[in-house]
Amino acid sequence: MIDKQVKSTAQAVADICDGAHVMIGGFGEAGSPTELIHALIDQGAKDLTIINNNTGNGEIGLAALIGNGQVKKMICSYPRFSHSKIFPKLYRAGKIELELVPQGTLAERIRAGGAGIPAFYTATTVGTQLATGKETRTIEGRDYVLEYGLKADFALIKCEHADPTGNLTYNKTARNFNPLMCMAAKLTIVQARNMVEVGAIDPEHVITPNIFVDLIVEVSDPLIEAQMIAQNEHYP
Amino acid sequence: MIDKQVKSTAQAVADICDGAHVMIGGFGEAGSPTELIHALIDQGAKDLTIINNNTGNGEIGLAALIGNGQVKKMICSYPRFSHSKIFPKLYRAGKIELELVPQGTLAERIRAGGAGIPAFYTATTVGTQLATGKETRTIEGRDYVLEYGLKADFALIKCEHADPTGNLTYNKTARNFNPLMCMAAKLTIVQARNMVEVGAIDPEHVITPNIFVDLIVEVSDPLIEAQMIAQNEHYP
Amino acid sequence: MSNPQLTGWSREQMAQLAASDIPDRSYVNLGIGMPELVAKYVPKGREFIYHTENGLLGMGPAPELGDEDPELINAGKKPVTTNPGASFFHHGDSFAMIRGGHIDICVLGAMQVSQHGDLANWSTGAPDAIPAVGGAMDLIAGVKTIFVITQHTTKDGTPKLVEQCTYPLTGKQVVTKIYSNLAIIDVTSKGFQLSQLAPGITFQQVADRTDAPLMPQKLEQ
Amino acid sequence: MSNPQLTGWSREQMAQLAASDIPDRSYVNLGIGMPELVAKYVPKGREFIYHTENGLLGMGPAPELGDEDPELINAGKKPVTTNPGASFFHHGDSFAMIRGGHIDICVLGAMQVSQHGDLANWSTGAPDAIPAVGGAMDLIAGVKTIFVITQHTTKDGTPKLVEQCTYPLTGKQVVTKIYSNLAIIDVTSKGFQLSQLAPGITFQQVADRTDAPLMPQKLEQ
Repeated sequence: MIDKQVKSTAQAVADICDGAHVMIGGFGEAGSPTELIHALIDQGAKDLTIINNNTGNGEIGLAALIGNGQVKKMICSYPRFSHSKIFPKLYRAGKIELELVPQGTLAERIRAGGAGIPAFYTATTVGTQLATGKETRTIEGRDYVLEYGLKADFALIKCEHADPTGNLTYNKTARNFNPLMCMAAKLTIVQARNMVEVGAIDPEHVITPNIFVDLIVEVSDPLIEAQMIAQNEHYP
Repeated sequence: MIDKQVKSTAQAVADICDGAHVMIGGFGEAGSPTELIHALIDQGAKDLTIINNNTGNGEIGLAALIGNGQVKKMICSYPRFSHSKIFPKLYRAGKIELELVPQGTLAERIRAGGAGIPAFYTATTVGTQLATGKETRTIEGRDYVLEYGLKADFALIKCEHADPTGNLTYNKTARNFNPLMCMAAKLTIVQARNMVEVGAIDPEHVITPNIFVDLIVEVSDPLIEAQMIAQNEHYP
Repeated sequence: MSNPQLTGWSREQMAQLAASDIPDRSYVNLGIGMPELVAKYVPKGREFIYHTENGLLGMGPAPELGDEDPELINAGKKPVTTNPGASFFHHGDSFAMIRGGHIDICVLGAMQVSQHGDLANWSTGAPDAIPAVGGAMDLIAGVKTIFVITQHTTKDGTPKLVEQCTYPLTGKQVVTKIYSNLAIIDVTSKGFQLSQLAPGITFQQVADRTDAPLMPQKLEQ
Repeated sequence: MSNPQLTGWSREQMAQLAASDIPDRSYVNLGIGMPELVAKYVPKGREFIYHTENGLLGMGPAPELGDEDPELINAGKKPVTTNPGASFFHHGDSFAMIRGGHIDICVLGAMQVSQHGDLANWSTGAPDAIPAVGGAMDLIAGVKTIFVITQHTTKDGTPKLVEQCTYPLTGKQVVTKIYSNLAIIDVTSKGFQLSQLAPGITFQQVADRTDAPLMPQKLEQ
């Protein structure tokens, strides 16, 4: 039976190279693969372009990755948040690039990237600053902008259940961008709260089919970011 | 609690009007809402444009709807099949129009219609007869054709479990086009094999969220097309 | 200040008024902040189903203290619960609901609303601001009916209802109706039209605090 | 007939040869007809996961007689089973797998293959034919590696490997390798190149039945 498990988060992220485009699942801390991000900090790859809805909180997870100087550019929808301090500082200092994409367009661009759709039209941003420089087109009397599919070299994903072949389920609103990013990356790396046997996930209930998953590492008791932030913890 | 159930298939299809665009779920007989189609035959709406992967088999279901002269145009990917006799006869006689769409493009056009994407690019059909007259565009060195989202006035859907609010699950490969069509129609009409209580479907396992469903009728012991065709049955 | 602050309706009353204009069985998305209060005032005999764009339909109220689940949150990243009949889905499907026109009503806050219904609620355009848009532009572009709940003016008395937005737009010609502390105002093809005054507030007081022409109530109302 | 039919490999042998060229852990889509036989010949020590475009990954063999489920079928609308680790999904997700380049190998039948790798397998172009394409063009456009299994000629001896397809194309420059009853042939940037001859078959016999230049095997083979 196909087994995509690796033994450690370090092994899971070993191949991420300087300059890579990395999608990171999660919406805020829900669904954030914090242990994989910390392994990437230990690993040290630089000049990364990170695709995530946000820019991390406190001094852990994605915020710590940015704070460690490993990120050249963020593609995200909402880089501001009450506990988000590291990104604003670097952004104002001109030390990190930002491509701001509306949340729904970000999701659809990632889906398109994974589904072999190189470009699509959407009404989102029409008539706004964020449409500046974008090609527009009128279809049946309404204006739309052209948006391009988004792919990545790697995706870091957090899931609830995984079988060794890579079938995944998620927990509640921790699903968010994770299933889309699994589809859009060349190498999809997953941290799973629970490894289960092949066949334990009903074929009707699989959210991410195993074709979209490459490496899995079990992280059975993941960090809870909110608690760490409340305690002013930082990584490393 | 919101209850979208109606008492009969006749009541469910009562509003389908002459000239309507109707999506019908199913791939062959798997997932075909045969009882709703038969109710539409009884109801008699004419000049319909039907969107389905196929054109029906034998003299029941979609084939019977076509045979009854109610269909002006078919939008489908595969109108030929071993037991498909009615459509070929009418098509050769020039009595029914055909828009032939590759299966994946058909699925994606329906998803786009439901997801507010008016048009998208795909490599499918590039360099073939089916790209004739289609706008093309080169993106990062590869050629693509422009395809438009597809919407409908009504969708006829078969599901496995439904709760009264309209959350749905499907059975195995009977899922096929059904969840996409639920999204793309102004009025989505569902026949459910099993009605269950609100909350009986785990929120993690809902395949079609109730926002995409308008009317539900329970059909607990649906017809099995293959058996009917083997017995040369016809409708009405 | 030429236009001293008036009280009019409370935040709770504004939310209740907006809720009373939402039809039964609507699928509703509530913006972060004051719009969230709408959920407390579902009129008797009606049922709304709440969508939160991070992937939940059938969102319920905030959990009891201690029952929070960091993986069950709303678009504002606050803990929520699920109502019976809820469903989870990924961001692609969630924004398909929005962009595809499946959400009936969205209630949002505003920095400015123009007489044409243009909305500005995502950026002050200040040069040192960190731009952040989230799902605002998707909601604006995709949802059929957009209600705005807002104080009629800023704290320093500057009108938020204007001829032309000076802040960067979230979307053009999108707002249907405005619930302010002073009045309910329809956005019509001819501009702002008063629909209802808060108790003790006069037409002139509202007009003075509105930086665009304000039409009086229709006679039949 | 100037070119009498030769036997060469059986259908089962052709399927087995194609299977032996599929790497371990591949995600594979098998076309209807002869390609389906490939599933019977998974080489020892390898595992393939089969995709069927109507919405199943982890497709298993046909069920026992009497165990058929009309709602568990393959793209050819024949009853199938599921293997452990299977998953169901809708057509949108299924063709995302195909179009997005996630399927490693597709094995298809052919009416014609050109020396440039163009494939014709969906229509004779006859004026009274009912056009029907199904998922053929999606597979051709989206799958990384396309194997073709086919008799080397039609029943009346007409070559199926040609300079230019005369039938309507399914896709251009897509076929990687051809498994015929007479030979295994690579489609290279320079045209058809022999990879392996069936037992008792000569290069000249294959070349005579191929309507395009055929390059001999590379020396190092």
